[in-house]
Amino acid sequence: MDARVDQKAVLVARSQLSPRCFALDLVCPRPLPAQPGQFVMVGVSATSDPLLRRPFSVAGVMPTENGAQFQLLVKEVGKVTAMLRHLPLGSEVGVLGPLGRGFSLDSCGPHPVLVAGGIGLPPVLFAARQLQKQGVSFDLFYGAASEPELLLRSEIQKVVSGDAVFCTDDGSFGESVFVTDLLRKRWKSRYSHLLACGPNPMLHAVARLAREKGVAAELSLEEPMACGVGVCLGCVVKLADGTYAPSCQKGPVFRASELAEGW
Amino acid sequence: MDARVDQKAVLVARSQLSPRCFALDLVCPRPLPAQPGQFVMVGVSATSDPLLRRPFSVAGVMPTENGAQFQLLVKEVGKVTAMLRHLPLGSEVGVLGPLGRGFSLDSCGPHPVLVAGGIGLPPVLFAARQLQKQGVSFDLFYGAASEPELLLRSEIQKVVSGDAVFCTDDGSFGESVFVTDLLRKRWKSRYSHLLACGPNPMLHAVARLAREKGVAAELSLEEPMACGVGVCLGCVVKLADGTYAPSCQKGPVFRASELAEGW
Amino acid sequence: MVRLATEVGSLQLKNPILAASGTFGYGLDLLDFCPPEALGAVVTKGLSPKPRAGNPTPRIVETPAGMINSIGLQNIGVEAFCTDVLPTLRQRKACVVVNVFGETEEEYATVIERLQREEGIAAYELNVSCPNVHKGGMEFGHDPKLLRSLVAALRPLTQRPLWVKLSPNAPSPLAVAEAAVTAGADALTLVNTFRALSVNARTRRPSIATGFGGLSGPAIKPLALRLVWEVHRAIPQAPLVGIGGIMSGTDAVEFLLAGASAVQVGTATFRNPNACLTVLAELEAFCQQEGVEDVRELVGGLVWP
Amino acid sequence: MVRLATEVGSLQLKNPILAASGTFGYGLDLLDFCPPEALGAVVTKGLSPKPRAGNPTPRIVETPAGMINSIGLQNIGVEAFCTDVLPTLRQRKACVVVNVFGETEEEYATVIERLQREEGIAAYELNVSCPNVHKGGMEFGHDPKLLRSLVAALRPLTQRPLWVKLSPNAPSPLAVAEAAVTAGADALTLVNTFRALSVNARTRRPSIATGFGGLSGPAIKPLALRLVWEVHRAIPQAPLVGIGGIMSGTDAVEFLLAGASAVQVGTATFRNPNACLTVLAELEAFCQQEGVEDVRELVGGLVWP
Ligand SMILES: Cc1cc2nc3c(=O)[nH]c(=O)nc-3n(C[C@H](O)[C@H](O)[C@H](O)COP(=O)(O)OP(=O)(O)OC[C@H]3O[C@@H](n4cnc5c(N)ncnc54)[C@H](O)[C@@H]3O)c2cc1C
Ligand SMILES: Cc1cc2nc3c(=O)[nH]c(=O)nc-3n(C[C@H](O)[C@H](O)[C@H](O)COP(=O)(O)OP(=O)(O)OC[C@H]3O[C@@H](n4cnc5c(N)ncnc54)[C@H](O)[C@@H]3O)c2cc1C
Ligand SMILES: Cc1cc2nc3c(=O)[nH]c(=O)nc-3n(C[C@H](O)[C@H](O)[C@H](O)COP(=O)(O)O)c2cc1C
Ligand SMILES: Cc1cc2nc3c(=O)[nH]c(=O)nc-3n(C[C@H](O)[C@H](O)[C@H](O)COP(=O)(O)O)c2cc1C
Ligand code: FES
Ligand code: FES
Repeated sequence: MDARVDQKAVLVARSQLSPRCFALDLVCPRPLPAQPGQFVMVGVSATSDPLLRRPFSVAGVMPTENGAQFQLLVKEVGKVTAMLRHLPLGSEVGVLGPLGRGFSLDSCGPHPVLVAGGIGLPPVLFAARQLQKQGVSFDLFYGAASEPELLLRSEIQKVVSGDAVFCTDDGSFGESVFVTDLLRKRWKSRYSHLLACGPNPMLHAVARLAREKGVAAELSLEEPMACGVGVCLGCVVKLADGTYAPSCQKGPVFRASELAEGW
Repeated sequence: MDARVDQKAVLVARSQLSPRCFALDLVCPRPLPAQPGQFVMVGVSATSDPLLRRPFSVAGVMPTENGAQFQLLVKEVGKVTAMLRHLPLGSEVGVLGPLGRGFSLDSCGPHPVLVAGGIGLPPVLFAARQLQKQGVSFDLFYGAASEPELLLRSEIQKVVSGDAVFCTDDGSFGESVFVTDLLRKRWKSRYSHLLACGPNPMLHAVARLAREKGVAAELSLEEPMACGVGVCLGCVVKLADGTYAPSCQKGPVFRASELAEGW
Repeated sequence: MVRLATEVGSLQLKNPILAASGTFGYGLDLLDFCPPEALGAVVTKGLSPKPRAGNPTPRIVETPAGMINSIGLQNIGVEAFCTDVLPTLRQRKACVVVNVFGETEEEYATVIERLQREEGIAAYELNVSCPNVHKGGMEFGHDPKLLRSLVAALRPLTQRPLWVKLSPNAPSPLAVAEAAVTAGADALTLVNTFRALSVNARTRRPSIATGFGGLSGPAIKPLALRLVWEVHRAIPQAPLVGIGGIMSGTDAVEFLLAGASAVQVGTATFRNPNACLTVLAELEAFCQQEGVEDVRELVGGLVWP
Repeated sequence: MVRLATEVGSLQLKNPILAASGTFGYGLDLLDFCPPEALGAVVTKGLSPKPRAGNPTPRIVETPAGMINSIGLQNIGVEAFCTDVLPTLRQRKACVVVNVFGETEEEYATVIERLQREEGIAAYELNVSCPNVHKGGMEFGHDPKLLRSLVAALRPLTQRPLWVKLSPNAPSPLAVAEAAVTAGADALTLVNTFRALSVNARTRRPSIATGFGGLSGPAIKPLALRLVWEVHRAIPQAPLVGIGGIMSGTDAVEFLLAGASAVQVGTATFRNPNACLTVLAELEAFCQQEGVEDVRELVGGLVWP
């Protein structure tokens, strides 16, 4: 909690990855000790519209002399993501983080499997990068609507020590199948843990599969957020005990077993 | 009226003229046949804050092949002017214009005198540029709070065929006097017409002086505007007949004699 | 092909996008950006029996995502409108809704009686909700009894549709809406501006000359939308015209879903003189994308939890 | 040196900037950005006798220059607050205003009675204006009679200042304000959020699960400021705490000029976790620039036309 800071980051590079997705490289003057699954709140506006910051998972981070360089993968869906797409290089954005609770990579056993759906890739990619560094072997399943939306394929290939399996809803790359169905088909008994991020229906399927297989699953959820720091209670997720927990603070990564049925 | 268009202009150059004032050069794809005293409504925002465009007098314009290059002189006083100051070169801004009624340079006699106060300079400078082109001889009085706020002095010297007289409130350049008092002191009987733009107290003094001297005065007024095209009735000025006229349409340049006492 | 034609009560409109009163002059000021005949209708600036000078200046100030105005119903008067403006509107075949304002019941009647002698007026919109005049307007719009009597008195004067434009500042907008409908209004326009205050911290004075003014623009959209839905739920048979902060086609769709049969675009025109046409184009594009073949399918389609 | 200390009725505050209820947790969540003891006071999230789960999700949506929320008063309950939170607040010498919520008169009383057993509480703020709960709250805040009886019933329970936080959605906010003061309230907090609706055009559903929610943020500033001034003019002797869309020091000054003795910063904290401190620093800078030696000079200083 004390590691979080609010600072200005400078946009140093942007690359378009698909018609609607792009990668941003940002440099900030102070450290950003983010763990895979943690996120930052990004503010792009000096005026009151847009009013609130937006949450983005950190996709990777490298310490610099005093600060850090980090990456975000962004899909353009509305106001702020459109602004991020057009922001000139050299611009400053407000970055508050790292925030929340990430994946517990230290307790994910000998051969975890990672699952990403659509723009759920960033935290999964960061986890993959980290596991590679830690020398843990793992597989990665990644599904998207269609081929162009399968981002950073060659980079993913390089990072994944085990199998990297791609699929698309429309079959334009890999099998034409939902990623969770593919995972079920290709399930290996040595999978020790499941880490996932993606749209809610996918995460529900992941949770079901993990339960069936008796493997713990960690899910990175995306709820609309106002503050990102636990004070607005806008981003809550229903837990198994019936209470609502702020996903910005207790999540965004939850163990599937913590969550209420259908959460 | 038919000449006005709404188009995107590209910011091609900016130069800081004083701590709070700067010049913008903009290029637009369609013609902008502005006359001195006319203005444009500039929109810098894709979101609803800032909501409205802001009026700026055209300080000069040059036709290009199909469109135009034009200049604005801007003082940073609030939200939009701050955004204009920091807008990266190459950015697009919305420009609606030319709007309103400018100075009647064709009927200002053999030796008009021009008066500018503070950021009232732009329309006066444009008028000066035009009169120079037309070969009309004229004097120009220009007052500002202090030396740094006297913008573009050497350019003004070059443009003015007759005397260019500068003064400042604090005496840091030229005489320490209000520009209207200086004009009264140096009044020449051959002055055939008076053109002025500046803060309201200055314009009131100008109007008094012109009446005393029996010379027609044209004043460029600055009222807050919402639409700039005569439909909101927000920018009205009280006329001698007691009615309110939209200054964006019937002005911003009014003959002093048209205006109500103290308007 | 999306069918855009719609109706507000018995009045057929070629599309559901109207220019709002007070933001489009008398319909002819923006011919080069937005010809009135391209719209569902144009609603004129509020007209009174005699010309009105309006309020002292400053009259407007911007606020976050909004603006406050206190124009005070400056207008050329009904006679000049009939003589100088209406013939051109008629010739252009614009659908004209006249916004009517009076300080007394009689003044409203005077305006309508004068307009009854003219062809080419599609409907009257009674402005009983202007927060910027001392007499008339707001009084009627705040008090169900007064409003009922006003509408009942005007009703016999015309066969043309009578719309009543409601005030969001009324103690009970619902009671006022019901009163208007009961007394014979054909449709309700919701909403006029919200009473508001902006202060200049340095001068320690209100930013506009009259102190209070009316807030419009995107800032009020969530409040206007709420009122439209509340009135639609309470009086589902009353045709509604939605207004408040509409800047885009999606905004228009939201008002239609909340129960409006048509919408008006106000402050947006100040930002873009062709805003009405942009909203219309975006509305059509939205319908195309979403497979809405007839824009009337949207009306009242909000699925309440 | 600007004197920033002020008072709300009899309560002394080290400065006029307070963190608003529901936007600052229980005061300890943002220690790294804004320690509670640096502020005039922190107002806690609304506390009820028992923990409340709050409303289903989605609970929030952004609107132009604002946001709508429907949290539904999720809170840990008064007991957990006393045990787990209050001791630390006390130790830090924070000035603590507890926002109190109940579904019935008895529930309000239960919360206050429990809190009376604790040291280190500066005042109570009765939340009678939450638009997001079905029972309690709004009912009291809309009906002068109910409110008078509520305040009168709670008044004997405590010597501590009782603030009443008013609803801008009341048919007559003025009548409610008068009722609260007459019944013994020490100060009025104006305002809570405005009932609002946001619609998702594609799903045809409200953007938040409960349908309606409460609008906050800069969008409402001109409306909140208007209400503060109206109440101040009508009941000049009533100490007011101003709130609604305050993002900057100048915004705070505007509320002070309109008659507030202190102000609360709400939604701004979501945008910047240290917003309260920024507002405070800007307020001080403003006073310095304008030669205001004592911030209390500003209170009610609006010059009305
Ligand atoms: C912990 C967390 C991590 C995230 N990481 C990433 C990431 O790495 N890359 C990425 O591209 N996106 C990520 N998101 C989603 C991202 O925050 C939203 O896409 C963004 O807030 C949209 O902002 P906008 O202004 O562009 O859209 P808006 O104009 O605010 O909204 C556009 C549309 O998006 C929907 N929307 C808004 N917020 C969310 C949300 N939080 N989740 C789903 N839909 C939403 C709205 O309902 C609306 O339909 C993450 C979200 C969370 C909570
Ligand atoms: C016809 C016309 C021509 C103009 N030409 C120029 C020009 O060439 N160069 C230039 O720098 N400025 C010019 N102005 C003034 C310019 O429009 C304002 O400075 C600008 O609108 C301020 O916008 P903002 O968002 O920066 O300030 P805001 O944040 O909107 O306001 C900041 C402060 O400026 C005040 N203000 C706002 N609008 C005006 C206004 N119209 N006049 C005076 N004060 C205002 C506000 O009350 C506030 O105190 C002109 C105005 C008019 C009407
Ligand atoms: C400058 C201005 C003038 C207005 N004049 C009138 C008027 O004469 N009659 C009327 O009924 N409404 C008038 N209105 C209200 C608008 O028609 C509309 O109800 C309101 O602005 C809300 O819509 P918007 O947010 O789209 O602007 C005026 C609004 C503005 C901003
Ligand atoms: C997410 C959220 C939760 C809130 N919870 C409470 C609450 O528990 N009790 C209360 O009295 N007001 C609550 N409010 C209202 C605020 O305290 C404040 O009155 C309102 O947001 C307007 O101020 P602002 O525009 O500065 O946010 C809440 C507001 C928000 C946005
Ligand atoms: S986003 Fe505010 S509590 Fe999580
Ligand atoms: S600015 Fe709208 S009428 Fe002049």
